[in-house]
Amino acid sequence: MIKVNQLKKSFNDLEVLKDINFEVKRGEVLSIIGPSGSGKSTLLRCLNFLETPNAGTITIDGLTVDVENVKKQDIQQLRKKSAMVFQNYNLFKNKTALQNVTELLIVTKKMPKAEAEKIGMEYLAQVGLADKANKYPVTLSGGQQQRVSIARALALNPSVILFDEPTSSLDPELVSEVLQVIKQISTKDTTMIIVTHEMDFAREVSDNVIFMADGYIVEEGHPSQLFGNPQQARTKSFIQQLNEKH
Amino acid sequence: MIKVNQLKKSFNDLEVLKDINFEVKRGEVLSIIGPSGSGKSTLLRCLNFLETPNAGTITIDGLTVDVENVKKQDIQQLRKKSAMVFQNYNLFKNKTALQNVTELLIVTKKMPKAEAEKIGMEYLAQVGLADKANKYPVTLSGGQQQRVSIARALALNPSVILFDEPTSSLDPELVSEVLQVIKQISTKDTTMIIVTHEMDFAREVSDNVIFMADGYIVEEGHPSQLFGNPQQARTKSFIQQLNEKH
Amino acid sequence: ACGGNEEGTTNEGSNQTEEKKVIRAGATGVSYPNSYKENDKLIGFDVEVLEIAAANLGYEVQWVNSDFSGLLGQLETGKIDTIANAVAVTEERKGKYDFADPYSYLGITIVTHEENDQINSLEDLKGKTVSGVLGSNNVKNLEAYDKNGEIGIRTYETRDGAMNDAINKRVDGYVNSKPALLAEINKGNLPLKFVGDPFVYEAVAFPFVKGTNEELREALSAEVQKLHEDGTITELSIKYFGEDVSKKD
Amino acid sequence: MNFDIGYMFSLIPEIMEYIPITLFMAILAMILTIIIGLLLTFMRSSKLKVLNYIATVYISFFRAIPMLVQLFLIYYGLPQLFPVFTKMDAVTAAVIGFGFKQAAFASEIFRAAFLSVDKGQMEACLAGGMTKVQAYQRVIIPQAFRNALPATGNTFISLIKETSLAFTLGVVELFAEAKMQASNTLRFFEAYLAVALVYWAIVVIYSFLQSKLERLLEKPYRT
Amino acid sequence: MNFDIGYMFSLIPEIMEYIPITLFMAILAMILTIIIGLLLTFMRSSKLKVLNYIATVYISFFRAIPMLVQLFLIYYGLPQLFPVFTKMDAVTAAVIGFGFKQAAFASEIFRAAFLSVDKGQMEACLAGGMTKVQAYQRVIIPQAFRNALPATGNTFISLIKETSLAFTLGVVELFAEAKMQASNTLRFFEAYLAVALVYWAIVVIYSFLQSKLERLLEKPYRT
Ligand SMILES: Nc1ncnc2c1ncn2[C@@H]1O[C@H](COP(=O)(O)OP(=O)(O)OP(=O)(O)O)[C@@H](O)[C@H]1O
Ligand SMILES: Nc1ncnc2c1ncn2[C@@H]1O[C@H](COP(=O)(O)OP(=O)(O)OP(=O)(O)O)[C@@H](O)[C@H]1O
Ligand SMILES: [Mg+2]
Ligand SMILES: [Mg+2]
Repeated sequence: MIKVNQLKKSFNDLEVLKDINFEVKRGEVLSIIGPSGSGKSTLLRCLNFLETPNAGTITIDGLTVDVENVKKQDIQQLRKKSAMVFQNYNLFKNKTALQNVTELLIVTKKMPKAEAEKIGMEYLAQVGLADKANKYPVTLSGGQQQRVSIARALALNPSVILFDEPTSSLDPELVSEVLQVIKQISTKDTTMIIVTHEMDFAREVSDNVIFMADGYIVEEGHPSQLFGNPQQARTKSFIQQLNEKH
Repeated sequence: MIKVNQLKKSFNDLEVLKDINFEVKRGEVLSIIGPSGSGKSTLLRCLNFLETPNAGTITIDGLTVDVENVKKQDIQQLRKKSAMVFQNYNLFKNKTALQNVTELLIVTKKMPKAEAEKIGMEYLAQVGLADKANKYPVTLSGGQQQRVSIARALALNPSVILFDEPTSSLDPELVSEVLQVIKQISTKDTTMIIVTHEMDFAREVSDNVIFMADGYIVEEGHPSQLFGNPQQARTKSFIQQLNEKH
Repeated sequence: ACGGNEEGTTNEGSNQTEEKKVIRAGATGVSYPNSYKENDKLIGFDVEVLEIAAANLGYEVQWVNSDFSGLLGQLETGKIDTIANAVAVTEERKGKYDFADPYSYLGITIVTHEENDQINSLEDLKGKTVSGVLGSNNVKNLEAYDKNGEIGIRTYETRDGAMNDAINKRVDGYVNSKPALLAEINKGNLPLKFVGDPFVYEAVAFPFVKGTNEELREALSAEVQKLHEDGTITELSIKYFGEDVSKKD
Repeated sequence: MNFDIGYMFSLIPEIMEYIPITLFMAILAMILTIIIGLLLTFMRSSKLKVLNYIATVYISFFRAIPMLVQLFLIYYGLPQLFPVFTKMDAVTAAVIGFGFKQAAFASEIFRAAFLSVDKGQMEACLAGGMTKVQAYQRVIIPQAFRNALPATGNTFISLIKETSLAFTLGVVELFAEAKMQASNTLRFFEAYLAVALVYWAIVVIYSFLQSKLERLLEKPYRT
Repeated sequence: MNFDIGYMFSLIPEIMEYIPITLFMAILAMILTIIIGLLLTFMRSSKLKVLNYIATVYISFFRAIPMLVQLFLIYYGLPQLFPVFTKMDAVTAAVIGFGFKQAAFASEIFRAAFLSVDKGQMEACLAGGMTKVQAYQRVIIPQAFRNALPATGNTFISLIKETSLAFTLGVVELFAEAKMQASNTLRFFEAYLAVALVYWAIVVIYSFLQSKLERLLEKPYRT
């Protein structure tokens, strides 16, 4: 479903991704963990070409692109296959919560407005925000904005969803709600990649976990394996910190 | 140290804070938990008049203001007694990480530039960002920005620090580092109010926890008490969700 | 009270020898051949008439260049004493200004493109369009002449616009004073020809704000008469226009 | 000074008859300004070096050349090079001249306005599968518009007054009419004040409409 | 058309002698514009209704009145009402006139620029104990400046050319000089093109400096 091969990305002198390789099967959930600044967001952003990688190949849902020879249409295709939940939400500032959800449906899926609004309201309800449908982003709390951005991505019903810390400003009640929603979706064949700092969350939803550090994938495995019995020293110390916290 | 009495705040028709009363002693740490949209951020923002409350009195470090008859100088005084870490960081976009930390020292504390930079570098090092001192916010990852904003607040060394979800985009390694920093500070007599969704974090640092919902403080108590044996039904269900998650 | 005496403020309280009286006068500097610049010097017919007259009366002329409305503003606020720029004497203007005696007469006439063989007399202009310049008073005269309003008139901000549209055949005629037209055609080798004789003549004189500079105005009137008589103005006229415009024909 | 206030007021109705031609030219020129201005803005941010270069030269040229000179060259100069332009009437020439020039200024305004839109907005559009064109249409331009409106309003108001330069081409609009009236009577103070009052009325009405529009655009940002 | 290119070039040095007076007026007026423009912007966002109202009227008035009329009234009208103004020389009057007018336009530009700065920036300043004035000085104005620069550059370039209106007060600057030279030869095309070239050179140099400054201001936003 998703295959990333020898992906590299630098910002000027700073090599953020040095050689990234991994694979996700259809319907699987991959979690990415790692220290702040290790390039997790950058990796997600490379997958839909919000950052242009320097080298490597990316395959999503049958479409393989060599990042050094990529055509505009390929990028467009890749993007249509995925949806993204941003670390800082990036809600459309001039649109209400509902319009934020319907906008992409109307524009990229050519859905009639009425239908889009029906779907939009469903997803807003799912994230507990039916009553804020007509509010603009500035008047929403942090958690509310994040939920709208999750609803926006879910409503697109894409083959892959990329989540960048989707639960970071959600309270525990909501985390479990959103988790329900994500689980429910993952039973359809939506594939998901989730960058997260919440180990419990990662443990619960993922089929696979990747630990990133210093531009490489240090370790990869089933959550029970990676959290329970990490192999690499770097992973061990990270997981240890995590367990100490509890 | 901090005393809040009958505080009320509405946005147009929406009554967000209906009647808030609480007290924090010098050097204590208060955590505020509660569902998304319950008014936690609004409460913090009322304490330094980023939002003007509709009624009530606020006392910080000996200075009591009646919010309905507040003078400009009083607001200025209140603000000088506190520092704030914002939910969305609010770093000064046109300044480097280091300048973000030194700016307030130079302007509001009239500190010589060299001294401010020395202190700034210390705090940046403390949050693990000494090597990013000369980078601008746009080139920092989410967690890096959050750490700069924490360093900015800590460097001011105020009598009260208001944290709005300070650890939400920090990975566990950093959470424990920041926790160290916060603990270290709390041994001086800095008082802290922390809005957080991370129960473990709250449990570890706080002397007291407030659970907010629907505009009221539903329950207040020592963390072991509030998390272990909540009294109110609303609190119980919130804590239960939290425990289920684990 | 012309500005002349102000010069005296710089003296050292001694005497009034060599004190030059001054006339402050305005000209647009863009009205060939009445006032224009050659190299760095302001020259032109009206300019020279005033300078000679002033010199004979013991005055020195201080020039101010501005557009026509600016000159009137300066005149009205006493920043200049008079204007030497083909200011025509009309009844309306006499209500506001006192004029010295006329130093020239402008025959107002019309030119058309030299390839135009349909317009040979003023009669042929009926139903056609004629261009003219704002503030020149020529347009006003043409309107007065064309009592039944049979000629279309287009007014332009500046002379270059009115002239160029005649050259580009966007209009059928261009109205201006004959001397100015003559000078323009000769200088620019323009493809324009005269349509008949001038239909009206206008006197040109130096205007003064009512009730000020009475002495100077009278002295200038007398001096202009003298210059008419001794042929100086005729000479200047031929130099600048190629014909004598110093008297009504 | 003998200021004839009665004369001033008597001029106002005469001047007002020329409001339509003034607005006609200003509005057409404004439309041209916005179209070409946007085009230039996109050209300047284009990856194609040629487009970028053309836009840069266009902008520097049309910002530099005085309007009067430009009108003169278009209306009197062009026909001498290409006789077909003799057919162009003065109003057309003026509208084209105003539009071409103000577009250069507008493109600078638009550039700043686009920069003021948070980068994350474009990213959210692209990641959601929109093309760049769709993103501009649906999200970026509406947000940039709020930033561009005050300076664009400046441009429109300047245009309204700038139309008076069309007098160089023989087009009489309200300022020219006032000057013509004044040159008969030499009462420039009265005529100029009358003109100023008429412009003021137009600007007050326009500003009122703009502030309504601004309130609408501000809605999503009001807390 | 017989275009005399030699004559055109021969005019350029004569015109260039007037660059200092042109720039002198434009720069002084620009300084005035920025000072008054900022003042107006703050007045408009002030809570004091009176200040707000004064600023609104000022802006609508000075945006409406044609520059020519304004210069005329300042230089010729004011002394008649208040004789003390007789002492004011033409260049002073022109600079004041240009500055007062452009300030009204600039305040609109500044208003949009301030709006473009994220609200969180002001909040971070205030929460950190800065006064509003400090916040503006240290954080808000520097960020708004980036947004205001392109449109402010427009204003400056307009000013450079607008100084030619000072001719109505008897100040001869480069455009007036060119017109006077041309009236001698009736070679308006040549003179106008010569003027355009001189302006172009000035604008190109200015634009170069502005783009340097922009690059500097962009630095924090470049990824
Ligand atoms: N400026 C505003 N205008 C109108 N409503 C607002 C505004 N700011 C906040 N609100 C509303 O007030 C309520 C409380 O918001 P607040 O930001 O205090 O919540 P919170 O408890 O911090 O939530 P979260 O955990 O999601 O950050 C929310 O319903 C929000 O939509
Ligand atoms: N546009 C950019 N220009 C330069 N450097 C950048 C840019 N974006 C990110 N970086 C740097 O690249 C590194 C990786 O950033 P990234 O945002 O991918 O980290 P992350 O793993 O998502 O961290 P976090 O958990 O804090 O969000 C960081 O050191 C960051 O400073
Ligand atoms: Mg990240
Ligand atoms: Mg909040």
